[in-house]
Amino acid sequence: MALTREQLAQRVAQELQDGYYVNLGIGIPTLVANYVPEGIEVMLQSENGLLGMGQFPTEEEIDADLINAGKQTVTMATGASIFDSAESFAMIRGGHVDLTVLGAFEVDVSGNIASYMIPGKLIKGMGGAMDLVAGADNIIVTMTHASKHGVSKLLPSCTLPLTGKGCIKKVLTDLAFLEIKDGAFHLLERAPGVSIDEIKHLTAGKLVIPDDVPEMIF
Amino acid sequence: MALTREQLAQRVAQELQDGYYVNLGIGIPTLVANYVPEGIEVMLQSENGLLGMGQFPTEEEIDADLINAGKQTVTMATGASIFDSAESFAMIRGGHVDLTVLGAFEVDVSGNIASYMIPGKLIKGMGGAMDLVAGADNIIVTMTHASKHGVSKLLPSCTLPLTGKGCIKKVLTDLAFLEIKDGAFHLLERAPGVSIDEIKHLTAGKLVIPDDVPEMIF
Amino acid sequence: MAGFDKVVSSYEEAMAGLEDNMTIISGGFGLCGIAENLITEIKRKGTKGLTMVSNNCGVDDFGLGVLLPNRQIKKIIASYVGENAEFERQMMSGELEVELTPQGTLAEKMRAGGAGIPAFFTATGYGTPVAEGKEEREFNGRHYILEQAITGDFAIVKAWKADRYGNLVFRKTARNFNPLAATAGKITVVEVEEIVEPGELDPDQIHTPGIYVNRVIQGTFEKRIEQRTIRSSAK
Amino acid sequence: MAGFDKVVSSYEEAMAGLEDNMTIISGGFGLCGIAENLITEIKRKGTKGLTMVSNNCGVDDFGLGVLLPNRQIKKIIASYVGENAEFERQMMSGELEVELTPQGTLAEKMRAGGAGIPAFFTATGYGTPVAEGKEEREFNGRHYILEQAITGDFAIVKAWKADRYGNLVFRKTARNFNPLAATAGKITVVEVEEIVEPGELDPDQIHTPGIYVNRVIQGTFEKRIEQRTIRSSAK
Repeated sequence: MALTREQLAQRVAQELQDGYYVNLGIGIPTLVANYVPEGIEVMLQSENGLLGMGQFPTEEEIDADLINAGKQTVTMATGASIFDSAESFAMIRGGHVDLTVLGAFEVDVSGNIASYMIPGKLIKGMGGAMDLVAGADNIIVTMTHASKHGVSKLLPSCTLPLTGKGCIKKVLTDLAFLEIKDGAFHLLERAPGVSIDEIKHLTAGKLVIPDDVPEMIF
Repeated sequence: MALTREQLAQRVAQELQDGYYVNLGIGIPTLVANYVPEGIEVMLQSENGLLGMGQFPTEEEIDADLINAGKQTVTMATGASIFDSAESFAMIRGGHVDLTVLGAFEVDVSGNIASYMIPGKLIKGMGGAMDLVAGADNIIVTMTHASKHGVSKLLPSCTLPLTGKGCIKKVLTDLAFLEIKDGAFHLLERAPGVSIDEIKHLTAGKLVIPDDVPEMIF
Repeated sequence: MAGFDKVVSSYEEAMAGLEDNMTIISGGFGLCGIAENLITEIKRKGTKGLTMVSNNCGVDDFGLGVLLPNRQIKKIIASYVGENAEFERQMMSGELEVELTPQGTLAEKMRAGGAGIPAFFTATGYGTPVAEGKEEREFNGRHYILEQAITGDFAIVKAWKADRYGNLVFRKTARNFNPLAATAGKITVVEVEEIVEPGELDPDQIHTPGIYVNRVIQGTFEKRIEQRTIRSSAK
Repeated sequence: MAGFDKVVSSYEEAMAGLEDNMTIISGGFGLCGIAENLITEIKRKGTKGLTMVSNNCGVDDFGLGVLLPNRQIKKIIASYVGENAEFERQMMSGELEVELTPQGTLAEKMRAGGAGIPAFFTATGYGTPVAEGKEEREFNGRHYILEQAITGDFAIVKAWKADRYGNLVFRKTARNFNPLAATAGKITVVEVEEIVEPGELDPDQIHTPGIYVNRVIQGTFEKRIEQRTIRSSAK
């Protein structure tokens, strides 16, 4: 069975380590915050200028001056700090964030990522995504493995304008967890109940399948 | 008579305008703060990270954490602000300081300035001087016109390593106030009682002398 | 006004000197920390042909979006332009020129503009459409592109408090691009919630020193919220 | 120590991992805002061949100057190196390599190092010995040179207060290079006058966010004054 949005977030959360500073992109990545494992502390960076993002506010706590990068009202966690946008991206570009999680339209075997634009259809802009993928060493891309019509999003070469070149090493889809290296997707884990054949069928880029591909554990 | 240090400071102070942000270098420039004309407010920038430098502290006010760029203990004026060194030089390099006053060993007809190093003799470093001369549009160099031995410091071309190239337009010496333009020193004013011949004699670089060269008024 | 007193009393005075075809740098992220009333004044003035430098362009009826119906904006340099139907229409029809710029690069371009840094290298955008026409160079085996600074004829900034000398303090994430915009305007105009006397702000806690600020005006703000997300009180 | 608690209890622990021939970025301006006890620990350890990046090199018996007698410093990158006889002797004799760097360029190099900007253009130093071997380029008719970022294996920083998460607040002009140094060290060690619990510092007033800080230690400080200038009480 393909992973749900919640399961994607849960699986990403397993990659968190104690003391990690983490930037979570809009959408599925945001849900990761709900699944931080017991005994582990992480601090969330929001690129509009907040380190130590807390949960959503109560009705009484709402403050128009306190939002996250998705423009949602939020709160601050204990030990939070506020800074301007240049400082925020100094952190990101300078490699100080330990883990970045973001979505994508396409990734390819060279570690390229396309996530911000579909020519002629969608031009909302890259926001902070180009800075995030260029600045981080440790990135997990979360996405669906293929379109609703069964068209693979894990490609030999991205077809859409790139957000970043050669910067993605790990991809978590609704079907599998994969590593990108040496010009191929290496299958690390598969979603519970998903067959290797199914993954193979929906992966357009070169896929390396080791002898043992464990199922994800939740 | 050649100007005293105090008179040099006084003459520079006449160039101050209300609302000016001013950076005063170590030595004679520092004295300018004592002669701010009545009815004019200026704010002093100290490049170690203080805008709104006040007078020296009393014995009771002394604070090791509050010094100026000359490493002297100071106080803060009303409305002062503190910032880090990158911000301080952002101000300077970005041209936000209205007037910079600093000393020099030599200046020349091309607006070059040498002030930080005498090879084989003195290597203390440029501190913030290179940033100050590169960042400011409005600079007054204060210096003695010639050495004790009568060797001119206003040259056709600087002989010492440069602090800045083509950046000086105004020079106040103990003998004269001069403008540098079109490859020459243009005599604007002379010190009270100093003859044009004396200035001519002690200026090695090309000197342009207008018909009327008023004496400075104090 | 004598000395360092930068307080002005009308929005007309605040935006005096703004002319057609000028460049304006604007603070704000989404609708958070935007100079609401300065934008309204630009709309009232009807200034045209503007180049706006701003992370976003507001929504249809709020923020910089209000300058779209009368086509006051010729070009916008921004990182994210969603949430705005009229914007999308003008962009698609070619009436509005859009220069998409990565958010961190945009922030750094403003800072560089204010700091006298004409250009800097960044890895952001390497190998993407953003790199087109820009110099590429390797440092220590990584690829970078050269990005140039941005300055504006005006900067419009929203702060929380200012003293009369223009020293500014921002509040929470309404800070965002505002301190950077403040450094990059030839004329920097700041709209605040409260004006205090010089000396009332702690010098150690001033976010933007007054040297960057030309005019200060006190306003009242709607502070519209774009995404009202809440949890129930009983957590 | 779990999570984000960065407090260490000994100077040995604070400087653990420092090895010969490493690069250390140091905060401080003159003797103001220097990590006095971290410097003492480096002296005690006897680490050699160090490259120090610091605006100044202390005086003969205080600040970084204490590392000179045992020749622990191989090279220093600084803007101003006066006030130090042993320093001058080692420099003149060629025992100590000195790379004079303009103060603003030095600050910006540290910031760039921390911010992932490998190089930037500046007008500072154009046409001077500082420009030797560096690329020159014109932007809008002005001349600039290309300067590269600096990073260090360690950064030693002095702050006023820290919380356990490493969020820092500086005091008056003891701030100077410290926030920049803090961003540019692979391991950033901060010595403070007071450690407080997370949540005690106002998030809007933190000068250096904890993400840049690896270790925090509480110290006691001499805070020597270089130029004791006073006016009489009755002004």
